[in-house]
Amino acid sequence: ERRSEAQLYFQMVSPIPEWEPDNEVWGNNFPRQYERYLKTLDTTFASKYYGSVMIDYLEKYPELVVMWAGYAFSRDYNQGRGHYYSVTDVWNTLRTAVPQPATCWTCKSTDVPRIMNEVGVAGFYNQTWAGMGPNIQHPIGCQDCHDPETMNLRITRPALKEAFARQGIDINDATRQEMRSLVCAQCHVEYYFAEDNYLMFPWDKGFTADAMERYKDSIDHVDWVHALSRTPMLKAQHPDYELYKTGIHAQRDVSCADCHMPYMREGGIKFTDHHLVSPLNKVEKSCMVCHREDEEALVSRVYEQQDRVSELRRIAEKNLARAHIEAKHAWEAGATEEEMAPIQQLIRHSQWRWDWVAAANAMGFHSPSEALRVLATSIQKSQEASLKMTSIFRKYNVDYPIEMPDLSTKEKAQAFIGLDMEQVNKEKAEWKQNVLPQWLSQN
Amino acid sequence: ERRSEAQLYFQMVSPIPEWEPDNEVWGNNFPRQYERYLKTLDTTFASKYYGSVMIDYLEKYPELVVMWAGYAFSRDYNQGRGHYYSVTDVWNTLRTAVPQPATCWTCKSTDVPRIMNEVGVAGFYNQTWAGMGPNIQHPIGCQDCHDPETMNLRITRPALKEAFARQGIDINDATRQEMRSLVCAQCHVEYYFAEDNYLMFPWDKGFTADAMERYKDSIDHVDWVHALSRTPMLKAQHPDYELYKTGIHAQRDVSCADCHMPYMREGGIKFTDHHLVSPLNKVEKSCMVCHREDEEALVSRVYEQQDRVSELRRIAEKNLARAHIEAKHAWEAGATEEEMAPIQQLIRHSQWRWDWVAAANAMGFHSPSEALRVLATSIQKSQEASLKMTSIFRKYNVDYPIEMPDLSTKEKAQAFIGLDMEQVNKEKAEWKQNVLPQWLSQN
Amino acid sequence: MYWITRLYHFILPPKGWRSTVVILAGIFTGILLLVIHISNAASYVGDEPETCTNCHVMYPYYASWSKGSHGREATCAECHVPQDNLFRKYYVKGTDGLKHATYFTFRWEPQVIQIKSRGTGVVQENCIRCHLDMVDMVQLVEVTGAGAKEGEGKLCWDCHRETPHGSVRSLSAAPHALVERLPSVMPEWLLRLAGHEAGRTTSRVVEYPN
Ligand code: HEC
Ligand code: HEC
Ligand code: HEC
Ligand code: HEC
Ligand code: HEC
Ligand code: HEC
Ligand code: HEC
Ligand code: HEC
Ligand code: HEC
Ligand code: HEC
Ligand code: HEC
Ligand code: HEC
Ligand code: HEC
Ligand code: HEC
Ligand SMILES: [Ca+2]
Ligand SMILES: [Ca+2]
Repeated sequence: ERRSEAQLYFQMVSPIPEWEPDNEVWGNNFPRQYERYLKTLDTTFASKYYGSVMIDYLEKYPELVVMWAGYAFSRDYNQGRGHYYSVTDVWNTLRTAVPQPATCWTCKSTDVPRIMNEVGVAGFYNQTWAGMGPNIQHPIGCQDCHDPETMNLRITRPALKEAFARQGIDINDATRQEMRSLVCAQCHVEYYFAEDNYLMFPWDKGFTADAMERYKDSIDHVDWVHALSRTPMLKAQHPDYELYKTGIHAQRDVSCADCHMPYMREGGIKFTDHHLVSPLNKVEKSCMVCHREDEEALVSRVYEQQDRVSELRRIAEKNLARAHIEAKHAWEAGATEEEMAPIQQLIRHSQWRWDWVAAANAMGFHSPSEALRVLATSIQKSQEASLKMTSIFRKYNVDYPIEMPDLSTKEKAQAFIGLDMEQVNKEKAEWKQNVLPQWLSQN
Repeated sequence: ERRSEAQLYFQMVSPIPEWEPDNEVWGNNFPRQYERYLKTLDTTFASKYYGSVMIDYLEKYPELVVMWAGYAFSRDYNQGRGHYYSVTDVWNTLRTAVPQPATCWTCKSTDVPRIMNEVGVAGFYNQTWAGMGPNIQHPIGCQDCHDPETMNLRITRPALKEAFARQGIDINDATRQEMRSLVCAQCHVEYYFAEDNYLMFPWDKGFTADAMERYKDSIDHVDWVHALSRTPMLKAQHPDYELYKTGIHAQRDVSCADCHMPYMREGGIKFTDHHLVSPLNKVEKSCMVCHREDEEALVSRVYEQQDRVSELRRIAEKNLARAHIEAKHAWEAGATEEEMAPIQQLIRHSQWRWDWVAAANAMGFHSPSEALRVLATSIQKSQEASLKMTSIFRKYNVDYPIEMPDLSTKEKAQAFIGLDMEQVNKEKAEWKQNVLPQWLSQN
Repeated sequence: MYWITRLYHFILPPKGWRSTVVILAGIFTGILLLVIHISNAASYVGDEPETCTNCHVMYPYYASWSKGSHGREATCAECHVPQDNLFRKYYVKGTDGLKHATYFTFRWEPQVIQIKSRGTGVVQENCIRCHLDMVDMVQLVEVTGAGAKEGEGKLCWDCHRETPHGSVRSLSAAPHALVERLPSVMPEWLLRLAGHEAGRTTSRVVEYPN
């Protein structure tokens, strides 16, 4: 067959077994990609808002602690790092000191497809995080995005396929350019746990913040009940793909890989840069292929857009912390469920919309005007909630305005919501000393 | 030398006298440009939000009537039409049924430079609108933007030159590409009347909504006192140039003329299209030269951005109408000036920011993310005003929420603020019958 | 004659060094010749677009050019080399050629090659040269590369952004790195006989047992 010529390039030094989780094995065949992939270990790059450095979000925006009172996120939430750290960071986070399902591992390791193949998809999800722990040894890598035989991109996480299937779309029909974003959409998307911790993407009514809000309302989904405002809350998680879809780059068919994995050349060989990182770390290879401006002009435009989003984001956060605290006082004064219901609905939607932008990476750059629109509606809703509560304070004779606590640091905010961080940290340290080493010795 | 070749083309059939206001005289020399200029007479084109058709803004957004209570804008405010109508529309508008200064004519006619040359700049501004009326015969045209001898672009309106001079910039140093926007910035800018109705652009602290707000606060500028909320208000007028300056197109040196006056071709000759109109009327010549997308994709992106801005704009308008009406009730209940001052400050800034986007043409397209940011801060401020007022209602024992009047049509809104439109319309009709014909016969 | 002798003695190295210098000079000349040879610098003297593709880094530009209307009407040199007088033509050609060759040989080329300011001026001149009839009536005719940098008008390709190289450009802009494997032309039963899973290669999704 003549076609096999095209595959010559991929003649492997040593064929890769199906389900191979070890990146090094793949790397033997593709040293260039592997070498760049290893760069995700580097944590030195920092841009204005992102980068590979650790950023403690709760320290940076202490209002978040109040906004997540009663939820594990109030303990610990960091800006993501490189793919190489995916498993380590899940071990480290204080969010896994509360019981979690195995579903948490879905987006963190090349071991996942292998295990899913062994125990089935539902069989994977309905185990516990701790029970699955020992099987998870490798960080995100080749297996997650590639077919080991052809090296074609392929989808290994069923949630994505299922979400499209529910809309009548067969993901097998995706074009090659679409695949260059869809492999990311396996993980960089908003998700929720359905029955038996089955992983689901809430896209059945559409991709926008408004549509997902309608969807989650329609199934009465509740991620947790807020400890202060008693609101049945929603948590949004990294809707990177969804926000990107509303932006001009997606509309012009620019894929995630075009910016985050630009082609590079070494000698006569072109290959895809597998150092997945902020494009501001490689503006020349990434943006300048399409934009003939100098690096400075491009970066400053990114920052300008991000600054706008950041301004609104901060307004929304202050509004929301205030609304939760006011609601606490309203309850304490004797407000009824009926009185609070419309207020809670506003808080729920406001925080969802804020989170939809805040949890998405890139501070709105992936679609500045949609990010700003959604944040503006968040601002409107939380203030409307505060406005409605004034009638309650009046009725129950509570002094207004409510005095706000000092939320200037993470520690103060955590003390305010009554989190015993010493205890939490101690437990984690013990776990790391006693349990983690056993997991590590399994393989 | 190539230069002289270029100038060859400009050998005029009949030389144009300095200060020539009549476009037809210029047109004898430049039939292509003149012919296209005459197209601004056409009022058939309509896009989703703009176009050359008349749009009665008060009918479309009746809240505006309440927001402008006590100000002539509450009588009549239309979407602008082609340059050819500039004088006609000033005759027609009900806003000129109240006494206005001659300054109003500054941006409306090619007669202005001629008269300014005769009576001086201050001498022009400090006459009355009606007194100057008979001298104003020609709509906007060639004289406003061109030097009759060389046909080079030139600035004929002193306010622009003076505004730059105050920042230490000599507008004579402007580059050619800048001139292709600056000729528009003579008129498509935010302005105010200083002492003796001297025309000024409020740019001394910067071009953004925030900077101009600071500037106007610093000089205690007040356009009118609101009839309901008694707020010392600001009116923003078409800051097209300023908003555009914050957008990506300006940053990439795309000028107003590039989009609104694209080159067109007649046989082998290229010339500038002088049919100044929405670019959506000529996407192919305007946008598509730079953007190789199909027309549909481009137009739908414009609408998508405009829809976002429109959504926030409507929220801001509803908030503002509510805040003014609430303030009216607060006053009536006995609120003190001291209590109301911070609320009025919020209303003043909120409406300024709304207006800064709403009065600018293009529904934010000239800089979508800046438009959205500014609108979001408008929303926040008007709601904060409402929030503060609840304490006043509580103190003075006023029922809350305040019941809102029916503002579903312009007529209902005008009736609510107590405008006797019948009388206003009658006066205008009389003036048109008695005074206008005299003006017309002067020349 | 005297001066020639003086010069000869001046450049002549001291006695003990002569053989070393001769060898070193030989090495340098050799390297230089090698560089010239590898880079095919000599071909720069001609005007054929094909000579530009001596260097694979020029492929994307060649490809984009050849597919556009200019591919039929204008050669690389007609845009990138001055056409007003012979001296300037060969001066620019020579210096550019040597520079490109050096960059190429030492692999200094950036991922995204960008035209330099002198080159910009040359191309702008050439656009106007060919299209003078069309742009004669508008101010465009006065725009120069240096002027445009100062804001004195826009370059032709600020608007005609796709002319002639397209708007997406980099050394890898025409990637052949990963050629997707097409469905096999062999009948399915034959594949199955040979132990292949039918349709396997077109599947984009992993199916798990459930
Ligand atoms: C037009 C180019 C572009 C496209 C397309 C794009 N991004 Fe980004 N991305 C950026 C920029 C710019 C940033 C901001 C980086 C910064 O601030 O340092 C960013 C940031 C990120 C970050 C955070 C990076 C960090 O340093 O922590 C993630 C994660 C991310 N993008 C994922 C995605 C995903 C997933 C897609 C596709 C669904 C995508 N991006 C599409 C340009 C792009
Ligand atoms: C299997 C799940 C998964 C897939 C597939 C995936 N990501 Fe990620 N990505 C993650 C996780 C998890 C992290 C955070 C790791 C951490 O912080 O420990 C991350 C982090 C990142 C970061 C931040 C890096 C930094 O330096 O801060 C970028 C950028 C990114 N991903 C882009 C992409 C793009 C682009 C794709 C597709 C080409 C993609 N990812 C595919 C799960 C995934
Ligand atoms: C649908 C895929 C998906 C699932 C399911 C998922 N994550 Fe992630 N996770 C990601 C991606 C993508 C990132 C990187 C982007 C970011 O940080 O926003 C990430 C980042 C992280 C990080 C590093 C940054 C931080 O927030 O501190 C931790 C820790 C983490 N996840 C833990 C968890 C836990 C615990 C669960 C289960 C409750 C979970 N993940 C479930 C996709 C997922
Ligand atoms: C987060 C997703 C992701 C991960 C993880 C990943 N790749 Fe890739 N890989 C891609 C994408 C996207 C492409 C571009 C495919 C295309 O354009 O069709 C690619 C292309 C390739 C190619 C084709 C040649 C090229 O450079 O374009 C090879 C070989 C390859 N990857 C090897 C690897 C190896 C080895 C690993 C592990 C070290 C790995 N990949 C991990 C997403 C990934
Ligand atoms: C594969 C091509 C491609 C890549 C890579 C790319 N862009 Fe773009 N970019 C576009 C297109 C297409 C548009 C839409 C405008 C147009 O049609 O010219 C655009 C629009 C923009 C805009 C205008 C929109 C706005 O928000 O103001 C900015 C800024 C921008 N890109 C910055 C970047 C940055 C920064 C990067 C790198 C992180 C990048 N682009 C990478 C193709 C690309
Ligand atoms: C990138 C192209 C672009 C640039 C540059 C630009 N505009 Fe526009 N302009 C538009 C578009 C698109 C619209 C919206 C038209 C519509 O909705 O029908 C518009 C609308 C307008 C309108 C209202 C048109 C109508 O139909 O009533 C005016 C007035 C206007 N622009 C003036 C200006 C001025 C003055 C400048 C420079 C300071 C400028 N524009 C720069 C594209 C542009
Ligand atoms: C001398 C003042 C003046 C100058 C100079 C001027 N305009 Fe206008 N422009 C106006 C006025 C006044 C109107 C509204 C006329 C009316 O509605 O009667 C207008 C209307 C417009 C419209 C709306 C047309 C429509 O069909 O609705 C556009 C577009 C426009 N101008 C663009 C420009 C651009 C671009 C420039 C510069 C190249 C420019 N203008 C220069 C005063 C000016
Ligand atoms: C600095 C220049 C400038 C001054 C001064 C100015 N205008 Fe205008 N006017 C414009 C421009 C530009 C437009 C078109 C854009 C728009 O409608 O937003 C316009 C549009 C108009 C229109 C048509 C649209 C409408 O609003 O109904 C009327 C009528 C008008 N002006 C009346 C006046 C009056 C009365 C005054 C004095 C109080 C005045 N103008 C002062 C620049 C100016
Ligand atoms: C609102 C501003 C404005 C008005 C009014 C105006 N022009 Fe122009 N004109 C321009 C601009 C902008 C250019 C482009 C100049 C440049 O690029 O340097 C131009 C260019 C020209 C040129 C040069 C050739 C070309 O087509 O580019 C001629 C001739 C000309 N105009 C004639 C006229 C005539 C005749 C009238 C009256 C019927 C007129 N102009 C009214 C703004 C205007
Ligand atoms: C400000 C934008 C702009 C600049 C700068 C510009 N052009 Fe154009 N050009 C246009 C537009 C718009 C058209 C389409 C006119 C039409 O189709 O009616 C065009 C058309 C043309 C055409 C005819 C195209 C065809 O499809 O037949 C040629 C040739 C041309 N330009 C050459 C040039 C040259 C040479 C320069 C530089 C000297 C230049 N242009 C600079 C905007 C520009
Ligand atoms: C003279 C060239 C030029 C003209 C004419 C032009 N644009 Fe642009 N446009 C640009 C540049 C440059 C960018 C910035 C992105 C980039 O670098 O490619 C841009 C960006 C954009 C974007 C992305 C920003 C966003 O808000 O999403 C859109 C959409 C757009 N243009 C639409 C239009 C439309 C519609 C028109 C016509 C009314 C138009 N453009 C006319 C050059 C132009
Ligand atoms: C010896 C290999 C080689 C050949 C042959 C070659 N180029 Fe290049 N060219 C390069 C390299 C390497 C660069 C990048 C240099 C840089 O970035 O300054 C380059 C850059 C350029 C540039 C942009 C940089 C500038 O100086 O403005 C142009 C234009 C160009 N080449 C045109 C041509 C043309 C036309 C030909 C054929 C006559 C040609 N090249 C033949 C290697 C070559
Ligand atoms: C019609 C005129 C024209 C022809 C013919 C032409 N070029 Fe270009 N070339 C340009 C222009 C214009 C640019 C500048 C593009 C920019 O800066 O956006 C350019 C830029 C380049 C660059 C620098 C890369 C860049 O994007 O700045 C290279 C390399 C180049 N050309 C090589 C070639 C080669 C090789 C050929 C022939 C195969 C060729 N060109 C034919 C007009 C031309
Ligand atoms: C050697 C002469 C020559 C030079 C130099 C030249 N052109 Fe052309 N150009 C032509 C010819 C001949 C055509 C007609 C081609 C056709 O109709 O297929 C053309 C067509 C065009 C067109 C219309 C078709 C298209 O491809 O978009 C544009 C626009 C254009 N040229 C712009 C430019 C620009 C910009 C430059 C400089 C970067 C330039 N030309 C340099 C000869 C030239
Ligand atoms: Ca990061
Ligand atoms: Ca209009």
